[in-house]
Amino acid sequence: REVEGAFREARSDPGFRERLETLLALHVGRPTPLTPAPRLSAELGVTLLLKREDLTHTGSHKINNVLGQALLATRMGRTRLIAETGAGMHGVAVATGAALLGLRATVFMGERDVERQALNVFRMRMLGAEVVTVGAGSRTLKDATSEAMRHWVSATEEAYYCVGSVVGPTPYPWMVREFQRVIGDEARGQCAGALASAVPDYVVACVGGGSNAAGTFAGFVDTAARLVGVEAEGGAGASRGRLGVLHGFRSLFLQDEHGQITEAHSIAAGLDYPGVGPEHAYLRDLGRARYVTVSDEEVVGAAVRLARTEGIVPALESAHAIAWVIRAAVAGELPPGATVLITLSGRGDKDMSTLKELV
Amino acid sequence: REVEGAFREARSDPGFRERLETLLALHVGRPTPLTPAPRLSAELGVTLLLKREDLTHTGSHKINNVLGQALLATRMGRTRLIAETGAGMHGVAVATGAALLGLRATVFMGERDVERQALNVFRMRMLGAEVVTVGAGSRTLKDATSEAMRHWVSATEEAYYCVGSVVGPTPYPWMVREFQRVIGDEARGQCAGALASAVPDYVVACVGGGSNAAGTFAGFVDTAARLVGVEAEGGAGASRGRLGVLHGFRSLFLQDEHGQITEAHSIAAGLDYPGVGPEHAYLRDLGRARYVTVSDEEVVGAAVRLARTEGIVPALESAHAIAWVIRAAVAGELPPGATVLITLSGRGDKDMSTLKELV
Amino acid sequence: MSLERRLRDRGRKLLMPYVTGGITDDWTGYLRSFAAAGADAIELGLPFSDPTLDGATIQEASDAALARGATAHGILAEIDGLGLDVPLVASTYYNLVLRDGTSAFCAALRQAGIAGLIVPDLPLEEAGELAEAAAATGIDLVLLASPSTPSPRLYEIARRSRGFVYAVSRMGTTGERAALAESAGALAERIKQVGDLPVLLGFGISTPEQAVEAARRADGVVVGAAIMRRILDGAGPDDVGTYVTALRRALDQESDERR
Amino acid sequence: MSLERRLRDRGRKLLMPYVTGGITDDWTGYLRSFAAAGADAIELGLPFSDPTLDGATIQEASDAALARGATAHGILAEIDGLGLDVPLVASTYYNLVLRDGTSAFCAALRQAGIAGLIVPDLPLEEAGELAEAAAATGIDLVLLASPSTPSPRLYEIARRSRGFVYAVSRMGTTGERAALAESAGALAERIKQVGDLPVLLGFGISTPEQAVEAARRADGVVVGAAIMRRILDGAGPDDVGTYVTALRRALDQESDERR
Repeated sequence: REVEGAFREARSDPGFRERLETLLALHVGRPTPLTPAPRLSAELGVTLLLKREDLTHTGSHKINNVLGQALLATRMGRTRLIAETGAGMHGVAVATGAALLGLRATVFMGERDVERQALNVFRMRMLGAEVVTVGAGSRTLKDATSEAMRHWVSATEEAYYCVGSVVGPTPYPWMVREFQRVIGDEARGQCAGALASAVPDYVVACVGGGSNAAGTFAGFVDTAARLVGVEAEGGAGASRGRLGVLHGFRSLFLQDEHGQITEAHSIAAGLDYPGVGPEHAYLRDLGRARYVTVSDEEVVGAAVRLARTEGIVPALESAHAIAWVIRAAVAGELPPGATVLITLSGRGDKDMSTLKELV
Repeated sequence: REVEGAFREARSDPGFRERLETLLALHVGRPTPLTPAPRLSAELGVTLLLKREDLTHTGSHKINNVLGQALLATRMGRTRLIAETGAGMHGVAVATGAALLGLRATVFMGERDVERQALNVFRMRMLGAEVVTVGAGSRTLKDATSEAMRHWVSATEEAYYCVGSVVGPTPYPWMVREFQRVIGDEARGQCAGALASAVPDYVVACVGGGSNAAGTFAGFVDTAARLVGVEAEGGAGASRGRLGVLHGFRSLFLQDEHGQITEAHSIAAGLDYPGVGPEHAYLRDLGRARYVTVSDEEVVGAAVRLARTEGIVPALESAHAIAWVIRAAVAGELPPGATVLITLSGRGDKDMSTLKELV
Repeated sequence: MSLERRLRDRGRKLLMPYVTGGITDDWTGYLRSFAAAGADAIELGLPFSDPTLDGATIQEASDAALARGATAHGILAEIDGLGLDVPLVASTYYNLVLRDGTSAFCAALRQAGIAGLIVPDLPLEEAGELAEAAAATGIDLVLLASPSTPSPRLYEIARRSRGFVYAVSRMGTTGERAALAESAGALAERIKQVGDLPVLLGFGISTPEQAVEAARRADGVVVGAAIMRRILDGAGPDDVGTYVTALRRALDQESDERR
Repeated sequence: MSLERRLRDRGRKLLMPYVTGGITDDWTGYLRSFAAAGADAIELGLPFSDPTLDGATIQEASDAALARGATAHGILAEIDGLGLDVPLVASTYYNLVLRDGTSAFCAALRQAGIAGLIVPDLPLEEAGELAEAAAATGIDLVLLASPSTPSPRLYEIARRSRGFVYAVSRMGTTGERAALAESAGALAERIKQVGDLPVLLGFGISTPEQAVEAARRADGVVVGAAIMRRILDGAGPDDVGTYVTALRRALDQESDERR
């Protein structure tokens, strides 16, 4: 509640917005380019444009949101950030934002993710953050989130809980989307320059909790572009979830017949979350966005293909979006010559050891 | 020789320059920001500005030069790039440039570096490049260079040798500097906006072969800024080398009393080269630039300090520049309030496993 | 008779032990031993996969019960007709309530003879629907308060809670116990100032001394994790009964001394 | 008598075996066995840490010699007064020449009785200073050509080389030997068209048949890596002498047959 008031105030304070914009320009490297993908486009018979969040400082779109919330925390007089992380990208972003603004940071991470993403764990520690390993449950993002919430409840006065996606209680889903809409807003302007049609036919982004998709879609929701969110087969909250409540918000969650939340499984640690942000549930119900799934195999193939044709190794999360576009183009679902904007939410460096075992 | 002619021609062809500029803007993410470092500046009592080559696609300045040469290779009708790499950043850049332009790539890398930088090796392979492990000699950059040259001699018609630093025979040192001067030119313009004095008092960059330093210095050589190249204690070609000839160029090299080239040792694989580009030898002789060394210990300390104060984990190569500035500021060698431009040549992700053992 | 009435009628410091339903094959034995040991009410956890607002021990117990195949309806079926004379208060997470729908869920509780319901992850703002369904079914919906709850909200909680107010504090990291007891005591007093329901305090109480201390400024205590730790470590109904008896005695003794 | 003269006077296909100086304690034994086996000249490698333009075997041999403590001056001292009647041609990299200075280096070679000098990493454009110093000291500076050398440059090389022209080709990857022999042969003919120095061909020749084939269109062959491989594997002067003798016989036989 306190966060909501503070965010409303900050949003209408030009000083706050200016400070955030300066941080995004000078520290994060915004605007990120909109990169054409001529070789893959030619192979698929469509025109692909890639929004390059992988080029941001720390290597994923997570930093956009984190700097916004970290500035807000400072404004609220908090001295510490608490966060959960899955793939570790949000955690690295939090550690980075904390270092930059002189705050302390405590990041909770499931034991399995700590193993899978050992380098990100070390990056966080290099940046001065405390990383807490969570051994409970499935030892992934879901459990890290539970543990982080438990911890935060005991330290609400000094600490600010920095949610990494468009999930959690009000105002987080809304606030995180607002901090991420810079992706969609920039892309909208860049598409206007790059495409004769000004707006692409398709706007595609991967969906775990769904923050890069929410930020991207925000820029195009008022256009004719078809919005497509691509989920992991084993973590398809929007595609296969049922209405439920977890971690303080009501949305679509993977659950069994008894209402127990089931574990998500994806090759991409950042998509290992059984739910999806409430806005995606809403966009799905409205029919404004469509949610589809791709398999781990398609994802690895897509990552390799983008690397070999365009010299870009995407994060496995982002490769989900590529994988669906490849499948849809090959299946003729995308009309020849269709223009497609894909958000590359992050870079693949963190996934090298996973890929090494598979390729 | 053929390369020299082709480069002269390309340089004066507006079409070539435009294609390169477009690649740098849309694929690499140029211009890179000039980031203030307020917390570290306050601690040191000077004003630091960081030129963020770590934010480029592939994570280091190497890509600036590679795209230039790869375009040149295409122009010359070559279908393949051959290169040597030390830390693997040049190799990754070559693999990336090759994928982007549809060329094949063969990258030679010393066996020790292949072990130290296993993830970069896999990145190159993901991008479709062939990586050849060199087991001869000290099994580092020097030997990879020798082996790459041997290989290239046997394939001169189809292959273009893509040198990664301001070294090698004419026209490479000059050409690579010209492709890297985008760093210095951008920084010059950005400093003019960021500093009351328009030009910083000091311009500092790390030096292995010396390409990021050459590119940075190129933007400031005609100003009053003091130019400082920072070398590894164990790889101090410019500071401790003697005139010699290796790999087709005459410059300063570490060598023993008999004229045998000695091995360079540095915690940063990219500085593990016993020589330095001829331009640095020249700038040193002129007294226009100064070359200093820092120890591996200072470098690790500097990397951690920048991470904790500014949220940026620099490549160990780049941390050499930070380390010298810290030492000079603490020792009072930099006057209080001095303005210092530091080029961050790359990001530290590749060094995490090295740092993990040390921090 | 309402839950509030039944608690008030005890005329002593209240003791509400907790057990995770379905934790062992003979888990209902724990209910019996609690009753025999002098429990004034029993909190019955219907296990949920993600008990975010509980600690690691309850998480472990929930995981273990679910792994055994426990379900909310199975647990309710097992207590149906158990004939305990101590009121049972179910506690679970909102997702399980939603699964059935609020009315159906409350009806199932009622059918099994449950008196009250605790849903820690249900925010006050969204409690309306469930509160109505509970009231309509005759289930007392118990609301929770914590030391960080601001006063206007505390007033609202005290006003809308039924049966009792559950005062929780999970700042339960080692070494801070004294400060905790203080803030929990202060919380109990704040709640009592704004309403007149009994206030039960739960903040990781594990020894009789802690129970006594907590009960000084509240109407009673909840003991959960300490019991589940024992059960997870293999303690049967008798062993746990002995432990609850010790808590009971300490609370009663303290009351006698004060008189 | 000039190196060119001495080679021409042999009146047969020329054979120049190579050895890395200082490769073993008794390495000068290899020089003697080469002479006894009918070498027309001997290429003596002064080991350099980074023999960029040689293959992996020569790199290995150079590393081994340096690890034993070999130095250019030590090697020259060992051959001084050895009294071989076969001309010695030193080969090394430019950094070692620079170390002493061109004049001092050439003088040291001369002092040790060396007839010629090969510096593979010295580009034609920068050969002037060394060529002058060599000429002044009486050392023949042998220049190199390769299949990719363009014709105008080949002319320049043929004109400025002394003693002979060293035609090299290192496109020596397995399976391409036939194409290699062809391009090397064509190179030898191109050189002979633009000048009249003897042309020796070196491109990874290891069997007598290859030597014969190479010598068909050139004046002779250099055998380096094949010899050093044997030495690195433990072959002594006698073993290597037997091998060189076999090469010699094959070359002579071929000449006889052609007559």
